[in-house]
Amino acid sequence: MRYLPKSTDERNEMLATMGVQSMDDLVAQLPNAARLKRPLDIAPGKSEFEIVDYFRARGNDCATGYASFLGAGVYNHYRPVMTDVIVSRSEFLTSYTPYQAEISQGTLTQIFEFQTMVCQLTGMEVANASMYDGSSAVPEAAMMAVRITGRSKTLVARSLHPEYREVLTTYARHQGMPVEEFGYQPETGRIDIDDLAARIDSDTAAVIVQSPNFFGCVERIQEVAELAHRKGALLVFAFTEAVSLGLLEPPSEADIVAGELQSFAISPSYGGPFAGIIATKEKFIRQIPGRLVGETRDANGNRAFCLTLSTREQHIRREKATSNICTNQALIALMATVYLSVFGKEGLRELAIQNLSKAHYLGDRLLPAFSAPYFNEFVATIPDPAEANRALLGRKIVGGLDLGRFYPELAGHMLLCATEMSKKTDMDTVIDVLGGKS
Amino acid sequence: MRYLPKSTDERNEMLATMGVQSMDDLVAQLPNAARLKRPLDIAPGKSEFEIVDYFRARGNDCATGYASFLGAGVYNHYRPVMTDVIVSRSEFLTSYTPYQAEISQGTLTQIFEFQTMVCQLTGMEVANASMYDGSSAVPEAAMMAVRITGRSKTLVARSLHPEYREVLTTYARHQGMPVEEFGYQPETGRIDIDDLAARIDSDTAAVIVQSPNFFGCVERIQEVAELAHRKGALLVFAFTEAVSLGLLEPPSEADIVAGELQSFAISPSYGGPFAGIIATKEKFIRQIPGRLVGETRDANGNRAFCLTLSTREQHIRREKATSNICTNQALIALMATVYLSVFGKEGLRELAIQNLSKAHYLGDRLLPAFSAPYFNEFVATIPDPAEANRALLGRKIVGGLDLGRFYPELAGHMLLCATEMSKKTDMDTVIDVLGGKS
Amino acid sequence: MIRKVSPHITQNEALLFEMSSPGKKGYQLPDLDVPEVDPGKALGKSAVRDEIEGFPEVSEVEVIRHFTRLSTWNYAIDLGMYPLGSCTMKYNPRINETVARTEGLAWAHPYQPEELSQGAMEVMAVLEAALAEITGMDAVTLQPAAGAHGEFTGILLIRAALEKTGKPRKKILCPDSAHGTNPATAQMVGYEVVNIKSNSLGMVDVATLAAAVDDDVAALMVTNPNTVGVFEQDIAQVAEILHAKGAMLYMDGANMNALVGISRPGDFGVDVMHLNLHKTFSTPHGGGGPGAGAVAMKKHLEPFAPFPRLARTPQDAWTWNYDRPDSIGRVRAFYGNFGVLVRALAYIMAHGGPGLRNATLDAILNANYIRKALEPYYELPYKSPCMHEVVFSDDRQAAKGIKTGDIAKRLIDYGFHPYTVSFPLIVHGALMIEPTETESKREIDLFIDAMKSIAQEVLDDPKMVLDAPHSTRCRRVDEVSAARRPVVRWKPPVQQSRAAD
Amino acid sequence: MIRKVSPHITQNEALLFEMSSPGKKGYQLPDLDVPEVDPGKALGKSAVRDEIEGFPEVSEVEVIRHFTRLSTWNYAIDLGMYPLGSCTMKYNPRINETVARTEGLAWAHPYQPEELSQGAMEVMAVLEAALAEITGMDAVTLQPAAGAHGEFTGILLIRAALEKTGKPRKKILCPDSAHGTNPATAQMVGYEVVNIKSNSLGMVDVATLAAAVDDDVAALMVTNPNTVGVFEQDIAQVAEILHAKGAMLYMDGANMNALVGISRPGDFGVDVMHLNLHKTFSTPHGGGGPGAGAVAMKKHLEPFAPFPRLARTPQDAWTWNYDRPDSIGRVRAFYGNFGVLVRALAYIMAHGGPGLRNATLDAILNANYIRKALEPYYELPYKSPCMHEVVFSDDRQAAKGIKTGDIAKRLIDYGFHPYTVSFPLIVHGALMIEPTETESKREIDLFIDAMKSIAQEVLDDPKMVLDAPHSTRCRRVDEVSAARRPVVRWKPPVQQSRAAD
Ligand SMILES: Cc1ncc(COP(=O)(O)O)c(C=O)c1O
Ligand SMILES: Cc1ncc(COP(=O)(O)O)c(C=O)c1O
Repeated sequence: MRYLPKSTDERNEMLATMGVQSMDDLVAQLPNAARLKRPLDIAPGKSEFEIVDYFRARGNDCATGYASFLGAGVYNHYRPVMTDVIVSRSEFLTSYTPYQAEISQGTLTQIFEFQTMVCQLTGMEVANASMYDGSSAVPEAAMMAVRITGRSKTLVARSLHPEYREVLTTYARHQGMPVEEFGYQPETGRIDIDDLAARIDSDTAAVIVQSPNFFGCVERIQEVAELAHRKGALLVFAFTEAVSLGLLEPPSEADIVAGELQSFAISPSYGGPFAGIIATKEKFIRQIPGRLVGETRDANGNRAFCLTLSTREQHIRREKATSNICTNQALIALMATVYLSVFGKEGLRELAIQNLSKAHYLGDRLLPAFSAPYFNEFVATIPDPAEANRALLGRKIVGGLDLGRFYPELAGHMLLCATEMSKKTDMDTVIDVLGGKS
Repeated sequence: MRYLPKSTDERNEMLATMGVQSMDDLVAQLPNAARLKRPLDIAPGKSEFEIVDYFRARGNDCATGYASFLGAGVYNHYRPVMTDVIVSRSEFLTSYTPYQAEISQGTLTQIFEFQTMVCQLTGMEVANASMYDGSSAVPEAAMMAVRITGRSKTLVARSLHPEYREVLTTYARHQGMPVEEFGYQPETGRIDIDDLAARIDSDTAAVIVQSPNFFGCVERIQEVAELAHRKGALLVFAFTEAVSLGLLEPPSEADIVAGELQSFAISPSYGGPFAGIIATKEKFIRQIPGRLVGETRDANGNRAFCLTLSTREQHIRREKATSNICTNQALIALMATVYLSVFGKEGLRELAIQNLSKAHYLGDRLLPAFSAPYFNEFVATIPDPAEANRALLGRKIVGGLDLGRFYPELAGHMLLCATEMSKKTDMDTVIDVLGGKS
Repeated sequence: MIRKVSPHITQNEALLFEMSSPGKKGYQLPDLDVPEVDPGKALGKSAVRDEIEGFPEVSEVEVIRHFTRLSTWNYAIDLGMYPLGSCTMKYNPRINETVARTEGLAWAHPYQPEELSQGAMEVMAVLEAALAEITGMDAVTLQPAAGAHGEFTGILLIRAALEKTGKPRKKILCPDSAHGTNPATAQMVGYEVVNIKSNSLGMVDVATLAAAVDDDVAALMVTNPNTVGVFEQDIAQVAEILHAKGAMLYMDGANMNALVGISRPGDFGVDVMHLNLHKTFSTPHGGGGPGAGAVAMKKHLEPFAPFPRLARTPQDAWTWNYDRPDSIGRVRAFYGNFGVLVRALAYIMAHGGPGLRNATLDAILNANYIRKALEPYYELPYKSPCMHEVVFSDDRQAAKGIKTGDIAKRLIDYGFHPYTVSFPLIVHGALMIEPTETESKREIDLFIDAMKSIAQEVLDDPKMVLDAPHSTRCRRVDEVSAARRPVVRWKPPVQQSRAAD
Repeated sequence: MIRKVSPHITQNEALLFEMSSPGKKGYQLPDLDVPEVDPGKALGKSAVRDEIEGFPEVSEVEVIRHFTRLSTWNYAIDLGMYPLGSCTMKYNPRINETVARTEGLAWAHPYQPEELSQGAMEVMAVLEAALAEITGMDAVTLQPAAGAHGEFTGILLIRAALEKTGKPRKKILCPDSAHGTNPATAQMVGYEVVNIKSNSLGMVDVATLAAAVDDDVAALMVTNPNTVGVFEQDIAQVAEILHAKGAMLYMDGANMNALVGISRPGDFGVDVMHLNLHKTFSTPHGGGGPGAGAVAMKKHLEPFAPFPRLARTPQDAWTWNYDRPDSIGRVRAFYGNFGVLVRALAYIMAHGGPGLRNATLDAILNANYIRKALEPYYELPYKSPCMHEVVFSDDRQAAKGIKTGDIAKRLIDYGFHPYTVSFPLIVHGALMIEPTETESKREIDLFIDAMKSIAQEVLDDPKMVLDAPHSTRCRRVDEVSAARRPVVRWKPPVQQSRAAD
């Protein structure tokens, strides 16, 4: 078999050295009851050609050649060729977590750059090396807030991504962390700050707000931060559309930022692998979960990098660790790092403006249901979203998300997203089919 | 612009150091008459996204999703994923010809392996690092023969690839190298040895025979070699289907082997880039054109490799060089090297047997027009090849080559090729459409 | 003698921020085909940020050089043996990368219509079935993102099932040899962790266990083969003891590379387990992920599995079933690390059933061959026969003042990535060596030579070992001061900082 | 001080043949879906070979490690500056590689129907037009496979045109600064080569030329800017002299990177020229190819261009026209190195017209900046202003016994690929430096520092320079003995050889 670098001769030679008769004797130690006495019911090995063919066929069973206006936490952005070039380098692709600093400076240096760029983007002081994704970063941030404040309650905006809220519920359930939702204003689409004010109390550890929120609306973070801080709670700022950070005021008033970087050169890939991040204030660094790379010196006094503060982690702290997270999304974070290097300061802004412009071209013609400013997503009132989407499919377009799926009160509404990849011609088709004014 | 790593500040700083006022002043040295006084009439630079889009569209204007039974010098073989992985390594892709041995041992070692594998496959003693392609390797081999024998004439089989013969004519024209064709037997498809015997004379430097020949027929090389050698001429063995070397007796009796390696993981790519080779006997090594890598030692006495016998080449010999060839097909030869490493001894044979079996499945049902044994191509009698091919196109199949295009005497015949990529179902369609017996 | 590597030059490189200059660009966007919107007008002036201070501005050629140069400072599986115990650093087939980039799969949006997602769903269904067959379990969820995430999911399942009976119980037992994620996970699910001492063979002691299991115990988290590389001989009895008391057996499947095709956890009493697809199933580790932590479970736990679950429609198409009233909920958004799942399935298809078994045998062969060869030189704390990895201790070397961490650093000079250092904790000064099946005899022999040579150096030239590595571009890195005053981001030098104006 | 590189370990590696073992496999084929044919039966026993003796048998993981390890022994553009004069080692954009692999293009068979090849033909047509515009010529053929092949084609065109007038003439003039391919090419087209001495500015001397041009001269082959990096000031007059005598002007376009967007050979009298798409137009050099040597020509030579030529059908589709009675014939099978052409067009599209001009200016800036900085340390044999490259001589260093080749080897220790050594021949001990436009100021400053530092070492520590390189895995390689007894293939060690049985 092509993945096994041994000939029969070599196996026999090795067995002979060991004084073992046969390969089967190697597993003589298995208790009889634990032995599988039949071959696995899995077809014999296939050639590369057949495997490629198989997955091509599966790919063709999916949507290819469609324009898409889905966002809702997963965005269609152009992936510069460079990202796959870099992540395909054997030295990045096939290395382990950089525990051995002397032969891992490549990955370590890159993570240090990643952490720095996340700080620059979010206005935070420290950032970790990545989390599984945005949806699990949010509960980890809440757990952090609970540890920091010594309080237990989390207040979460209903306009946080619905699946993120579900994940938060799962994580919080057995950790003595009650989670309560607060609402949004039906006119603006922004959080209902009065509702929040009414619920926040002296046991509130964290207030979680997403911006742009699930409806695409940009929140007024300063206002929420003031309220939270006045009550001694921490503000957890969440984001799903990282490109917005290129244009929107960074959430410097937040205490913890938890988000998803999928927009940075990470293909939608039916929902993963993506990469989450947590960033925070310097003073909370020892409460941050996941890996951190720090700057140091080598024995010659030269700058070097290494994993640091591992006393927070489960290897050492075991049941007292900040999180159980171990392997997560290094290579995906590398993609994001390459992406950010390619776009850079000006590029990220220009990209964000293109997204803004495309979405507003569409939004101006479909009339958003909410009045708050939006970035590249907005909610449109569409009497029968399912029907409309069927019509769009016929034009080789995947339409928006039927909001009734997650918000019964928003049945008859559709969440639409436009990015730099959205072509005007396709948007015109959408406008046409959805009965917008052109 | 993204390929230019300088900011305006940096340019100005550099100009200042040099005491130059502006970028335009840098070209003050150009005589006025030689100056282009308008912008180039080429559209402004495009983004990566647009460029990818453009070429995708051009690709879609070509045949995609068709099965193909074309061979005729360019073969559809599976390309193992490994080949692109390796040739995409920056260290191979973006290096120059390995003149500086101390920082080019990667390429040099690989070429040494390549040369060795070419020798093993062809039964020759030495091989060069590559030629542009098979079609230009053949005339270079003829030129070698002329230099070695001191004779001038070349006899070439009519069953050599017609475009190779055309290239030979072009190369030979001004070098005092008359080229004469000899025929093939209309029943067997093999060369007409009597015709050859009648033409060969004391001024014949080279006899050029391809096997499997353009009709797919396997030639009897020993017989030709004996005849050529008896007359003091050299036998130049040509091949276009390198996979055949995995199964057929190597042409050890030939004096020079000139061929095309496209079958070894090199995509058809509308005809290039491919990679040619020339291999020969040790005694002719100083007459071989192109680059050669040799084994040597470094200053510490360790094995090392370097370009060698460069006194044959134009850098040093100028108008007395064996050829003017300089840059040629290193990266493509690397692809072939990787391919041969992946398949190895057993794989190449199994691959060849699969090709043989597929072609014979088709051939057995279509009745080859020639009686000689064939490898993966054969000629079928088809009353109206153009019409037949049109019908096949309707079934998403690109049929065979209408031989009338190159051989007026073979109008009403089609050259068909089957490889390991040819699926039985598609072959059954071909049989059906071409009226074969199923 | 060092036979495996030679010193050569590698390029130095600054940080991206340090090579930035205003106006350098690595990107170009297509011209906008719609009117450009003024951000201040659309969003409100105060909502629009200033430029991102210190953010890099570099050209494309600098980007590729930067990351290519950095890459050359890393060790990798594609460069050589990576015998990190517990990590199963095996060859990562490149076909995995190719198929994961198949257009229809890589660009599938999780919310696109199900009728346009059948291919992706089919891949998941086929993988679920294959993993169920390999583990001998009844159902599989592919939602967890890594091993630890799988543990979290698995323990949540146990808790949900127990809660359903009215009593979630209070404690999770972990052998003292367990990986740190096990207790950390138990804690996140609201359980108290009780450590169980391993016996002299490195195994779970049946008597100790029996004594520890009471009505408050929800489960035992066992790794099998355990972290000293030994198959738990009494595993069936262990399961019985737990089941008899209404507790469950969780298996950490990190070491599944020792079992695929020869032994199935489902057949020896395990209720639920996770698999690290980025270990056993060859999806690349990528310098620390992405992984995927499939969880395989017995039928009785299936109702509690994370939603949504794959199901068949009456028209025989795949659909996502969200109607799962007993589900523990979601452990992440969407359906899992799908791209990793594609890679794992490609690996399973390449080996096929018989091939997977052969791979396991070769992995065991390699570990035992190393064990045999190095036993004269390094202390073997547990003499029980080993499976796919072997754990030595630095006892003999420590007597000369050389610790496992020093030997590890010296191994770097010999051209190898070190083994896992100081884990499991039950072995003092552990050297945990897992060669995997994808090492050639040649490579393993070189490894053995290197280890022998270092053992000799410990006697002849201990300073050479203590000061290692000597041949890397970066000498031994000071981890202690890194942690003392953590600097985790670059900042502009003070004299250039705008803040200082 | 060496600031650019640090020593680090790189893996050693045997030859493939040396790691082979019978039965190891790196491949698998799909099961045959037709009956297997017995080769002996189908082909005749004697036509079937025995196994290929000594051919490698290795697994997939060994293949990837083998070539990955080898790769780390190479220098490359993606690692750093590669200032090889005359070679234009510029950044090779990765988008080129992506688009060349576009399915419909990479898998296009040259004999597939024209109606299914329109995309490929369109790409070629667009590229031909762009190159004609860039060179100021009337027509372009894309058939030649590299620069030298383009020269061959160009000189054939000249010969064909002259033959058409009844007299092919006998001689080709080449300046003594010409690249070796020029005279070698002339010889292959049946011309006698006459070398023309350059003047003290490194240029073609108009008087010398005028004296040399007679009725037997077919053409002058000139490189412009020439190989000392200088623009031929009298180029228009040179053309006139030739044309007046019925001879033609061939231009070697290897240095076109100095002219794109600022000067067009068609406008200064060139009749025909080649372009090295693998230099000026960024298609990667690939360790020595593949290249593409497009030939651009004036109208009067177009009838002689290689067949087939692109043409339009009445239905406005592309077609190949083989009906070219005056054509020189084919210089290779099919249509050219199509994959390389795709890459070149991608490059042209990325820069666009204005961008191409800026690239040229940056290339000139870099060369002149280096010239200015190094002039105090190295002898500048020609003082004429330079374009995209600068040529020094080792005169001052040679006085201390250090040759250009030694300085080149020492440069390796400083982390750079050497410049071109000992070319052009008219400069004794030449150092030919071409930075290209894709080097950052930072990288160039490091290069200048290195060159200065070596100049100092020549004075202080000449042995350091003479014995260089010191920091590479392989020390100075003995090229002399390699040529003395050439070993150009591996052979099995005698004791193991079957032949010895
Ligand atoms: C025994 C064991 N359990 C659990 C884990 C955690 O797996 P992951 O890193 O995928 O979260 C690991 C791997 O680090 C391990 O070795
Ligand atoms: C001036 C000059 N002319 C001609 C050539 C030959 O070009 P190629 O190597 O593409 O055949 C070269 C490149 O080596 C060159 O530098």
